Amino acid sequence: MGEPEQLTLDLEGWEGPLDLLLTLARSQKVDLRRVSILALVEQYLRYIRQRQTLKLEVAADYLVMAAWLAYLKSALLLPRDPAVEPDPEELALRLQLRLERLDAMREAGARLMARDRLGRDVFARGTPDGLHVVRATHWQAEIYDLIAAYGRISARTRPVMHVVADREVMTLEAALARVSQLVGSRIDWATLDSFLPDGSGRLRRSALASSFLAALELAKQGRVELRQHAPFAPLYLRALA
Amino acid sequence: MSPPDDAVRAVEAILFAASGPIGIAAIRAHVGDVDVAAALARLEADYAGRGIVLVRRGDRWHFETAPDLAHVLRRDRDEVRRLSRAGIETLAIIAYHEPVTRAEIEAIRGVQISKGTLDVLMEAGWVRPAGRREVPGRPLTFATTPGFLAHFGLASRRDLPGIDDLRAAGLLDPVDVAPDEALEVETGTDSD
Amino acid sequence: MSPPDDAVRAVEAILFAASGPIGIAAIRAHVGDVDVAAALARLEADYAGRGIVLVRRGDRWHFETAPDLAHVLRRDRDEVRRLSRAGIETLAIIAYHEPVTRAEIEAIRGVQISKGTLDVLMEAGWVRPAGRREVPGRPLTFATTPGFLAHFGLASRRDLPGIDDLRAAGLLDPVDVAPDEALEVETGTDSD
Repeated sequence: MGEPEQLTLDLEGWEGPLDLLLTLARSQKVDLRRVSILALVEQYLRYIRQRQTLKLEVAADYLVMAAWLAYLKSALLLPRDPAVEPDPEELALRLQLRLERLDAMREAGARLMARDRLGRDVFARGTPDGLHVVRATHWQAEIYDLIAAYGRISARTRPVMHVVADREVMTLEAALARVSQLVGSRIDWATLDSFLPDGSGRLRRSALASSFLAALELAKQGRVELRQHAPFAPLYLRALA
Repeated sequence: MSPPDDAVRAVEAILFAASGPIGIAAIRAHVGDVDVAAALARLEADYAGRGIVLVRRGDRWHFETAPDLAHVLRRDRDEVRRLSRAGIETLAIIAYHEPVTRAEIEAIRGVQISKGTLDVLMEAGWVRPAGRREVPGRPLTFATTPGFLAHFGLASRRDLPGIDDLRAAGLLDPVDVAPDEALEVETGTDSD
Repeated sequence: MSPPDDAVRAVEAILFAASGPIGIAAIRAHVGDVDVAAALARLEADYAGRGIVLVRRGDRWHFETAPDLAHVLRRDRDEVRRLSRAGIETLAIIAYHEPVTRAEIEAIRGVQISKGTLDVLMEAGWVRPAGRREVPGRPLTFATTPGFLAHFGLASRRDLPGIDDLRAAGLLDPVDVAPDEALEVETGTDSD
């Protein structure tokens, strides 16, 4: 380790400025509640001044604390200005409380560590057998589950026959023949509806669709002309001469 | 009973904390020059009739729980569990087709069955091995048990509803074939 | 000393066989409907002054060797891991202030907690996260575990050394972690 490093170690031994302050306070050899904050500030500032070479990142916190303590010292020495908040006496009291608090926890930690500790001073049983829980599983299923399962398997594996119900439809071919035949027998415009066969329901819907396509096809062939006044208005057909 | 002296207490603590039965020489290595044998005799007497006893195993000694208390150290806990879908289907196939081989069950289900499925059914006491079929490979067959009939409240297997009964009850309705079943068939093995 | 009855013997055997401190409810799960508290009181008395003692740690009980016999039992190979100074202080702060946030620990110590400090305490099984505090930022709080009580031989947190005096002196009052131009200045890191 080089020379400059060794100089910085002085501060690395402390766990921060509060730790250093606490150690200095204890060197006053009085109850922390009666520690002289002014004397403490003097000690701290002197300590920091003596350490000329500091590793910057380690020193920064100490220097900030030093600046604050220097401010506290001057505030404590000067006549009290009621306009200045917070009261320097109160700041000093808070610093003293912080030192007391850290000291108490440090002391508590030491007392904890000194207790009879399990595995170091007292021992649990070396080879506990452990307590055992024996689980007995009761399987549950109802008769309905059983037969429903079999039904499910049967339905799944049985050959499935698809039957399509017979439906009345008019094919495009039939519609073409019908429309072209009927349109020739009329002179004037006639609605598409008038070309549909009698009937209702599914057959009529099928006939309407097929007849519409037939009308389009005939128009394309130049055999009829189509007319519609507005969208969704009746569609008229007339044979072309 | 007089309170134990320090030698007895030390031997007691050593026996308790030891990681196994321990001999007199090993005890003495801890406690030094005391009459270990006398301490052991005293402890044996102190613990007679307690829940912990001092026992000798060969040349070594240790504490153990009194043998008559073994039953309190283990605790039984009942768990009720529902049979999985694979389990109930396999059970149904065995019930309807017994005696039936594993290959036949898989052919009927259209899905492989895992070993655990049959194990669970046998553990439940509902299915038993029912001899081998005298065909090449001599596969094991499975059948249901009297416990199966008792659990499901059946006097005999003939009480199981037939296919026609199932159809009449709507249990063969193809609507019942849920999409996950198709998935199950594709993956080729059940989820047990 | 009259011989212990069956309930006492059963509780004794359970405590002896258990692999860690065990609570009354867990004991009752094994022994059934007996007066476990009475049995524990009886055992506590029976073992007083012996090499093994029955101790309470939080809501649980276990047998351990008597503390004054540490010298015959202490094992070098089982050296308890040494905690750093930061670790010890952090553990003490958590134990005396719990539940406590990281910011509060840092406010008391005047330095930031390095990453490893809480990890080590949690790994040792002495500290656990104890929910979030419902203040802006919802900081996580930390508290000690039953394992902490068992390791440090504490029947409860009330047995923490000096806790009553510290509380009376106001040294365990909630810590002010609000920005404070004066005391907020330390931003060092502990040396873990």
